[in-house]
Amino acid sequence: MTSTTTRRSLLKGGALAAGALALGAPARVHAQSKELNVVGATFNLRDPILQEFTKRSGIAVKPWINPSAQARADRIRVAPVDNLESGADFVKYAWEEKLIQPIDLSRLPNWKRATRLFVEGQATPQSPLGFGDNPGRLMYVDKEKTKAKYVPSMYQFDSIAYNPDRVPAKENVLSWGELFNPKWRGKAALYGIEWLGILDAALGMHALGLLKAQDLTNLTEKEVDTVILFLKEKKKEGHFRAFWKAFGELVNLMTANEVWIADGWWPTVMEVRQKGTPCRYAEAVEGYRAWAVGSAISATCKNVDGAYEWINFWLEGFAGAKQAEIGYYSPVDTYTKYMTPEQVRKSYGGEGRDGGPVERRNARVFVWNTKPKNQEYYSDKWNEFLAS
Amino acid sequence: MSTLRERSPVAYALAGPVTLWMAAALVAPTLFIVWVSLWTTRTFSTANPLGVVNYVRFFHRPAYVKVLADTVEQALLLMAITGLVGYGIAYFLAVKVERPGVRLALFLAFVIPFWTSALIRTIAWIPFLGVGGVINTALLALRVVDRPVEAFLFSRAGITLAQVSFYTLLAAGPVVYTLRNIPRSLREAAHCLKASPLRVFWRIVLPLTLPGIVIGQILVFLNVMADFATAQAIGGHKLAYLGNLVIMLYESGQLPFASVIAVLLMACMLAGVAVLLKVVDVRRLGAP
Amino acid sequence: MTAAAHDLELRGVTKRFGSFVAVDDVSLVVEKGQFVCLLGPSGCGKTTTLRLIAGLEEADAGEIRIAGARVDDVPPWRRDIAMMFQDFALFPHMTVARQVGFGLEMLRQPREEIRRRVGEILDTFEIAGLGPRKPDTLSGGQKQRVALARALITRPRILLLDEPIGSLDFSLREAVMLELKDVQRRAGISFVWVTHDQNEAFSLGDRVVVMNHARIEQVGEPEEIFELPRTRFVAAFIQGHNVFDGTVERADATGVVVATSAGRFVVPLRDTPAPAPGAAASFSVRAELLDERPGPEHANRVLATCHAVEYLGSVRRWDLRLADGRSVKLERSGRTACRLAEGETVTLGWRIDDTVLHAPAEGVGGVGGHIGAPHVDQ
Amino acid sequence: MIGWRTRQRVVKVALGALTLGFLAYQWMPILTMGLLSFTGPDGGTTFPMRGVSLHWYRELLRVQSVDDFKPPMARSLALALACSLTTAVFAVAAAQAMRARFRGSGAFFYLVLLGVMAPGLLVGFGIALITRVLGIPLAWYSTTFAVHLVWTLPFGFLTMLAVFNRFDRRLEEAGLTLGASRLTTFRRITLPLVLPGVIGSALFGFTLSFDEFARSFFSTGSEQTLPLVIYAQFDRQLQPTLYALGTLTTVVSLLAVGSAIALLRGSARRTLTTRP
Repeated sequence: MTSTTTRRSLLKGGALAAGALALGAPARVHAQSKELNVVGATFNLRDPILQEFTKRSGIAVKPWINPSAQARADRIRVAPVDNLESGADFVKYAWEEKLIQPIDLSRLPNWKRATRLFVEGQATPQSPLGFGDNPGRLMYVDKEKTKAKYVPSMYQFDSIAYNPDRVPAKENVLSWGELFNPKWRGKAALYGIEWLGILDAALGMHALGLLKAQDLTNLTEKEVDTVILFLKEKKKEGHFRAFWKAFGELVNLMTANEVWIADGWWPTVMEVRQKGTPCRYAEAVEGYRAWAVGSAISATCKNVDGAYEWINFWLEGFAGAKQAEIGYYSPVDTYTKYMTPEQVRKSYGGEGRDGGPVERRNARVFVWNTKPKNQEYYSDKWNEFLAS
Repeated sequence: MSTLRERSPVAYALAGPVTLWMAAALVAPTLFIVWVSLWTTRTFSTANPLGVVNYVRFFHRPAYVKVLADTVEQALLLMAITGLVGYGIAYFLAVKVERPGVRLALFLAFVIPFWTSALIRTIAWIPFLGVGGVINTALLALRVVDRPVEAFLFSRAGITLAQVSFYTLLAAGPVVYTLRNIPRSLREAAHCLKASPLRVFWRIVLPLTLPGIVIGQILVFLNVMADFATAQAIGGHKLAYLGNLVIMLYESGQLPFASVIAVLLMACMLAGVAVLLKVVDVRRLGAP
Repeated sequence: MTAAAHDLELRGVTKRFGSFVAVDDVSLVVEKGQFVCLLGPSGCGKTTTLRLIAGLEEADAGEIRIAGARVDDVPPWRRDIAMMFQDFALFPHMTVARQVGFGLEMLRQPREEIRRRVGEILDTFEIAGLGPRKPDTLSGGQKQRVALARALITRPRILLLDEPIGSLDFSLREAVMLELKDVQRRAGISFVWVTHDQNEAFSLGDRVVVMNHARIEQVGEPEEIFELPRTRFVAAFIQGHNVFDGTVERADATGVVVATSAGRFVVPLRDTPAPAPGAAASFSVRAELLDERPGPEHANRVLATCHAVEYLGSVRRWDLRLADGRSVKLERSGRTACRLAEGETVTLGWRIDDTVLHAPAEGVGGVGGHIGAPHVDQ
Repeated sequence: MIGWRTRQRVVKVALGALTLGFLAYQWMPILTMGLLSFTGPDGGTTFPMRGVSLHWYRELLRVQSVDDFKPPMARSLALALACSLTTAVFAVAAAQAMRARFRGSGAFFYLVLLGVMAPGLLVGFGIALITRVLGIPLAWYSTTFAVHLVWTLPFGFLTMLAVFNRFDRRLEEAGLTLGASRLTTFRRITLPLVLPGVIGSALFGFTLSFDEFARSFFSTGSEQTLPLVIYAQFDRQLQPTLYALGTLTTVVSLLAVGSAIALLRGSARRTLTTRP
């Protein structure tokens, strides 16, 4: 399915008036334009990375930054976009909506060095299957894995973040069930996005043996009912101090001692500690909830070569090193070129960093952030929880 | 007869540009929203078959109807609070303050906080209302409470506290204008007709400021119904009003259903304004 | 509270707005059923006095008594008064019937009683048909009657009127004045009427109080004010008086000789004490009492050149210039035979008895007036 | 029974207390923000405060490309001023038209109010799609301005309705009878009298546009307005630079108002003290 056909199908199905867009669509071959429209968030379109890319490629990046993943994907419908930085769940959405085009992996030399987690979907044959929108399995278009919907450039593991002064944890190991321990009533916080909040609850109930589900990331309607019932009871007890939907909100909650335990990831823990409130990142007994953000090429991309150059730049190592500084991992090991051995030990080696080395984490990914198939039912029931 | 003859063509020239601007920048997208709300599939396509399946989904779920009721309830609560507090402030500014310099200074003192970005101010509410926040620290210091009060923040109370601070001015503003249009001789004439200050207020001042009150209430009603930022930031995503539902459903890729919520929200607002206009039809200007 | 007590009494009432003295040590008495007019230029304190009586302003010093009882601490709605405002102050949101009955409603009268008395009073003022109308649909005259009905229905002891017919057109004013005089006599209510128009004051008032710079210049019946202006201000303020300023040469039982820049004149000494020689003095003589062909009885004479002639229908008035350039008015009835042409010089004479000596400026207690009123709320 | 004058004074004191109390309540978050803007380099946007420094003011002024607040602030200010003026002009025009009760003025009233009723996010999305189809590029000074005015105009319009509501038409009639044309009467009599309302509408236009972000979500190009940049900050650290920016905006507003008062000392006093 060549890229032109994708664009034509988008015209037929996607755009409002096919005629107008056809007018707007550029000729197949055009000069290397000196501009690249990239849609992303503040945690990946960071200053040093953009400046380095422009220095090397001579292409000026025109970033469009928005915290809402849906808004980032929909940006392609309303404005010229070349690269879309997105998580696997919203890449799946963008692909179904024909907003992005397949990426020819042969044009990305460094992708060959990707860790097994992103090639097979499992770090090792024995590690858990990693339910949900597993990039390792979801990103490839063809069986031969030569075409991809998106190329992950940074990934992370969510686990239980807690205030060690308030919440004891032997050898920094906690179960997802701890989030619902009545002892932390009024001091717990969950993810505020409905399908991820329900996933957190499912992980907790699974750990507490209250939920038998085949795939925690795609619950059946009955399973969703049991989770929501459980959440409503907890809410009535006043268990949740608040929910959070963004990095800054979670950091504020924990720094201000409003919340002692929440699902969080290493960069938030680093930030809370830096603000002076004790905070640790526990190793989850049942395994981590992982998510990978990468770059997709928009179906209406006007600078395809520039788009590939942008992805190659992210895999080349400089960006990997920069993101490692704030606690994110790179799927390819090219970061070593830009980091001292000591820096590598501190981030990838797990020295002085809760949760151990990256290999151990890769092998303990229990679920991936996932947008469930029966999204409507999730939203209906989550609203029931909010309205209770 | 005023600077504009009744039904004069000039009126159309004056109303023209506004109508065009609204038609282009508002009516078109609103019609788009209504159209999208009738799409029957989740995928974004212009050739979507139309139907009311999404509306059925809304009314089929009692929780959604409860959110609608909560939203209207919150709007009415705010209208009451800001109406009373706003009127008191307006009366003090318009009638009790004699020196115009003081009146101007107070008016500006009220307005200036609004020139700081509302988002930053909303963020600033958390260290203000939070467990370790200013109010709790003060209450603890004064031994009023022994444990910090959690209800201030991430609760309906917290949202109401913040919304009162944001919207009371909307209720007070129009009342100040109508109060200042009441000649002092009216109040004095009533005094000389055996009416005590309280009765003068009930029978003369209040009825004459009714248009100002109604306009203020319309402003507050529309704002609270449309407000999602305050509920989100200070409600801690624990409760939702219609505005939040629109965002929540949009962010989970359900644009058609989000549009249904939007259409119902608009319908509530239209109905609310129509009811308020029954009290005093502020469109008929000059008429008491 | 004896029946003989005055309806209204002011004793030494003073009112200041910041540094400006609006009413300065005013004392006044209004007998039962009397029609008193407060006359004076704008800013003389007459309206402030009215508002003090109504209780809309609080006096800084002095006493106000209604029917013998002190009312300084009694609020307007508990004083036995009613007030008509210059702009009528009709309640825009009430129908005529409703607002005329407003006073009775405030007195908690039974509804039936209110409806009856409203019907009655609307009939007496011939505005029965206006009951359901709103004020902004009424004419000036109708508004005036509604305001009056609204005030009188409460049967107050005293009715205070602040230039009530100022905003009416000229033809309507005469009729309304007569009507009001008639209503006052029939109702037996005492009126206190504020105006700057001397015709209103003289035609309506049983007694006229002339005020200037916050103080009372003179109180008396209209003729007394017109015939014998007590101070220079009153003479200057009332139309038709020629005022002369000079110094006293000598004064004895027969009269006072005053030397002015236009010559020396003799002025009879009435009840005021004889002024010392050399003191400043002023006197006035009415324009229609001057004679261009003076006979033996016209002892006071002066040379004057005719400057201009005005014909005002019932009156013909000449403006003449004396030797020192001072302007003097001569008036005759419209059909007079007297014909003075412009530029013609003639000797004007008048009887000593027609001349009125003014009391010295500071004769009436307290220091002279205040100039440059920054904030006047009249 | 306590004297009626004391009761009047009690009412005045009570209302005064309410007004000043509410004013304090209004300024508390601003003062909290001001306090926290001086927190140390490790400080966050909440208590406890860690150290005292001007670090975040220096951070705010230091030029950074993506997190820099200054260009978006400039854009938002320009947009707010344009909205302020247009709102004032359109509000007066619309209210004046309403006074003539032209056919369809009832519907016109609801049309203007629709601007507040339609939820911002979807209006922005709708506008973005429509301009995409029409090939109009999205930019903060064109599409965003159009959408902002749709949100601010109803507030100005309602303010002007309040001011015109008990407006004394006889004053205008007096002007007309003195030989002034309708336009001069409007300019010399009506406008000065309703000036407080016009200023109110302009203030609404400025404030609401400066804070608007739901509608701007989609209608801006890649150059974003201040609220969008702040909203994006939620995704990374919420730095006290926000509070530094907020405090600076408040201080600048105070200075602007102070100098405006000094300049307009004469006319401002006259406008506000004219008793109708």
